[in-house]
Amino acid sequence: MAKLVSLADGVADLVHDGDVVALEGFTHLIPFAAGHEIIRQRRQELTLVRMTPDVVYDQLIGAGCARRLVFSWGGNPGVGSLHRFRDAVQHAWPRPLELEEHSHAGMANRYVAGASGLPFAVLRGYTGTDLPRHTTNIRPITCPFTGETLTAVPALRPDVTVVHAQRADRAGNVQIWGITGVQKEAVLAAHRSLVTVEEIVDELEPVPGQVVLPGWAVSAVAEVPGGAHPSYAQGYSVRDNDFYRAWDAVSRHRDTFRAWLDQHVYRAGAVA
Amino acid sequence: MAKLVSLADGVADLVHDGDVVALEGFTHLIPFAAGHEIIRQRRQELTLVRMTPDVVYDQLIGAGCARRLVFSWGGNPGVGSLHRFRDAVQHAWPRPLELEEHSHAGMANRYVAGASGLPFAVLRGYTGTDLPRHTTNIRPITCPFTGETLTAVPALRPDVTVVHAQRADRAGNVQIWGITGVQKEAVLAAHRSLVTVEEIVDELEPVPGQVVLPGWAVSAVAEVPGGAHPSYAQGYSVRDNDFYRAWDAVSRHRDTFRAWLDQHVYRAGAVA
Amino acid sequence: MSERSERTIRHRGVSETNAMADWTADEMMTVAAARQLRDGVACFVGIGLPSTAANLARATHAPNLVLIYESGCLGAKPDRLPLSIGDGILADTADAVVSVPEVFNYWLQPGRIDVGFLGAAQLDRYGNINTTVVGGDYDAPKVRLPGAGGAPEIAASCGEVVVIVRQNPRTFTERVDFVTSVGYGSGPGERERLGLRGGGPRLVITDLGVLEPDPVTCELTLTRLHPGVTPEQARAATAWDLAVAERLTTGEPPTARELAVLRALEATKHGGRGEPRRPPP
Amino acid sequence: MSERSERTIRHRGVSETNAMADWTADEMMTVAAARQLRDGVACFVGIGLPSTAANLARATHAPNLVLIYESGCLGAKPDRLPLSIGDGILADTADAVVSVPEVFNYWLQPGRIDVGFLGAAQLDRYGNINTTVVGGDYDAPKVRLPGAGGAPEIAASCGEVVVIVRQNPRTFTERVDFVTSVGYGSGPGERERLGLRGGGPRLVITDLGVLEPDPVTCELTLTRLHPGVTPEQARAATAWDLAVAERLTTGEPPTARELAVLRALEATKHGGRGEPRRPPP
Repeated sequence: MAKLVSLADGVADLVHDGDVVALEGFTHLIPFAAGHEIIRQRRQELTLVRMTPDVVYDQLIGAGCARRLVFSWGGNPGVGSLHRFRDAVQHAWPRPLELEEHSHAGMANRYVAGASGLPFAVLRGYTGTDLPRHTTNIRPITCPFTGETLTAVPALRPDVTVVHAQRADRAGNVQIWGITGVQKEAVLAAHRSLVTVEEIVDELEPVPGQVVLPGWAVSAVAEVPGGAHPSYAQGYSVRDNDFYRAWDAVSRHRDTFRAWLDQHVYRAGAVA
Repeated sequence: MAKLVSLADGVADLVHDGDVVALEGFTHLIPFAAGHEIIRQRRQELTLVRMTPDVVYDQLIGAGCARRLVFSWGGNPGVGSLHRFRDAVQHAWPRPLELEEHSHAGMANRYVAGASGLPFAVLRGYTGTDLPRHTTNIRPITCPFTGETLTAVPALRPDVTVVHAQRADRAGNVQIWGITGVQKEAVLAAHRSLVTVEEIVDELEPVPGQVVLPGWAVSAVAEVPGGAHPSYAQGYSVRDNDFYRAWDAVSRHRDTFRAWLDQHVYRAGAVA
Repeated sequence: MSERSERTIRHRGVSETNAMADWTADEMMTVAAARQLRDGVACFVGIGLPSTAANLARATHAPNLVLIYESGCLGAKPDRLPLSIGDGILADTADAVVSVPEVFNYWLQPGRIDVGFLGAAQLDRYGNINTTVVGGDYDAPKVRLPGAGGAPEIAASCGEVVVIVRQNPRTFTERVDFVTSVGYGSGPGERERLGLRGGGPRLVITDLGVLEPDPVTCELTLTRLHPGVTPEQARAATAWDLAVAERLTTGEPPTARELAVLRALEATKHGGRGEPRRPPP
Repeated sequence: MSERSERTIRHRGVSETNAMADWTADEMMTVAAARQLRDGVACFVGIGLPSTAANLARATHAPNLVLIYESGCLGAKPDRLPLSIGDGILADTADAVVSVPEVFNYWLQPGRIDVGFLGAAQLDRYGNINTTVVGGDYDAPKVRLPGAGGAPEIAASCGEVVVIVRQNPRTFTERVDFVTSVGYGSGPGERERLGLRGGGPRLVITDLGVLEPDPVTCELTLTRLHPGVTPEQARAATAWDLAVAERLTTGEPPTARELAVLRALEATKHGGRGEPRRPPP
């Protein structure tokens, strides 16, 4: 059974310096509040894993939590570039950032392999691109029946995965609906998991399109209403597009970013 | 868009002598009516594929439609043996039946590979069992990252997959809920597909736990109320356990089976 | 195999004053299996005796037992015995219903399931199981059985395996005719050599008693008898030279409550024709 | 890249009597792209110009266009422009919402999607695309771009690819600094040698005109100009020696209806703060 915890306790217990950490949520249900708590607890040397390292990872990278990033698309969706990500890659600020870069199909399959207890996944992908030149984690594999060459990628097994969901019950069963992305796979691929939810309820009323993660497959659940802001939680909130647009200016310069971080993360409480 | 057809026309158009045919449905939603129509149209030399060749395949095998069976568990669930299947294997009646035998995990992954456009799937399976001695379709594969040996099975790509579902709309979008088994994978793995449904409706009201197959991924839909009997369609009918029990006696002897076939299939209309 | 025992031998219970102290060997076997399930563990359940035992455990000492059915029902909580692994009651009461590929790939294969319950048509001294063919050879068998189903991977990947099987010399055989599911293979170290990650058979529960693998040799050893059964009966029901533990114990008979709950569950296992079509929910 | 064009050059339309005959180069590009989508096809849509073009097509000549978004929304029918590939309106209106692994594995990879729409930061004469790094080398680039996303496999597996990109010599480059997504590689036969099963780029639609691969050489060739654009402008906006088709045509300007629908769609693309929490449905 998942433990019900506060966000601060959940991060303190489950996210350690040097960990491989995945925060997932595909545009929808991005665990921003948990990201801020990781920054607030000043985690260091993290390997951050995420298909779409958007604003939440721009913040973690700019705050200096990350040593390495494993990803497939790093931008501010619908707005433009991630300036903190760029500054780290182009100028090693606030510290150098190693990159391991994949395609979405590759990352999704790496989580699938992790969730499946397999050491690798097979896909038709990457062929002819320059991506395999820059990592040893993309390799050819031959079909033992047809002789055809396909592509293999190793399983992702994060030390801890953090996701946001709409609801959980008191046994820690987690309910997600709307765009469910790669969250189930990311949680099941990880050694530990923390789920922040809009609310904890007595009974999970079934909802069309739901994914339910049984409580016995989750380490801890924390009630964090609005924990996806400025992303959204279908049925609870809508995306704060103004925030994403404003982030472009906030993040463009190191001093405005640091001022934002100081005011909105370090001095803020557990809830963003 | 899927065509809306009668069951007789759907089978006539989509199921041909010599085809590799998968009828799927895991206890729930077994396409019995379609199976009977295949018998009535006297299809020959079929390779029948199914994880659980239960009563529906006992009928097709006893009727002489099958040359070969690819499967993972052949029994009458909760009752006992399949006598027509046994008679074919043990006494080549009414004709010899070649077997290709797998585990459930292997068969499910073979459909996944087929649905994914991959030539094979990888799993932890079969190791140490005698299953790999009897088919060339179970082979070792080495992880290109860890060197670990796993098991590969080739994709299943049926010529045609037939499933039963609760509802479709007029564009042929198919809605399935309850135990959804391996139906999505079996349909997507196939070159052609026929879906029988309890009813065709104007609008598919969303239902928790639903799987929706878009009409453009399905070849044809036929309205066949009760088309899963004696299996069941959640929300429409319950399993006819008496039928499964009675099948044991009906199928035990060739003459009682033939009498049943004559009365309930050959002389019956399109709807079982 | 029939779900209902065809044995009708009845054992006289320990207490003459208890009106429910009559039980069948199958009831004792089911109760003994149920007792092995600790509360809160996740258990991969096949239909028949395993499902009855698991549901008995959930209705008695293990209310938080997590029942996993290969049809994709995770955490099913049926209030009657399901009639198949795809019974609608399983989907209706499950915490989550997932696809069949998912139940094998995301839930069984990575070792998330603590206990796997298996039956057997043949079993050898190392707990290897045959449910495929008996007699003759594979292509022309004397008896064609249903085959593997989920068993090979349940046997490989669950934390541990509990086998429930009636004991007789045809079933408890020197050598299985076909290895459908691996127990300890040919002995110590074999599971590791094969790369099987689950622990293998921890218990074999029969209508006569309980067998456990010897910690050194992995050979199944009689460690417990059901009340009223003698070691000689167990040895006579075993085709190999059955090892008997030095400290052979006798299990407790079914309690009145266990029997009452078990019989109430069995009474829900009636048949029935399909009801006429109902409107969808 | 910004979703909104930063170009403000306006072309004078063909009809002085039509009050809507003023259009921007981006509007012309979007309309030209929308026109390429035949009704009923399945189209893998990225956010920005591709999404605008696809929704314009669906609102005009192609009501049965099947929009697939990499967030897992199959057959989305938004009545406004989604603001991201994971906009709630996509899930709310989709025929089916599937997981991200499923959209790539079951839908894109087997070749079920007819058309893939891609953008580009750099593009070469064989339609190879860079969206990863520009300048310097990979480890110390001059400009770090977002990277691959879904593009490599969209480019590999869709029946055909349509690229939408503004034309200028920095973008239309002799050699891309990084091959993120393969067009025709180094020329004829390369896709087959690589085992790519989709057809590759069929059209490149720019703010100046349309390029198509030469059927023999695979080299992108200017085949159509938007109204008011000269071949010299297109050649000047291309860093390589741009081939021009013998029969170079001029496209039709946007119709009043196309412009009206496009602008109505664009008007729905407002921002907005997150609304306060609402109760769940």
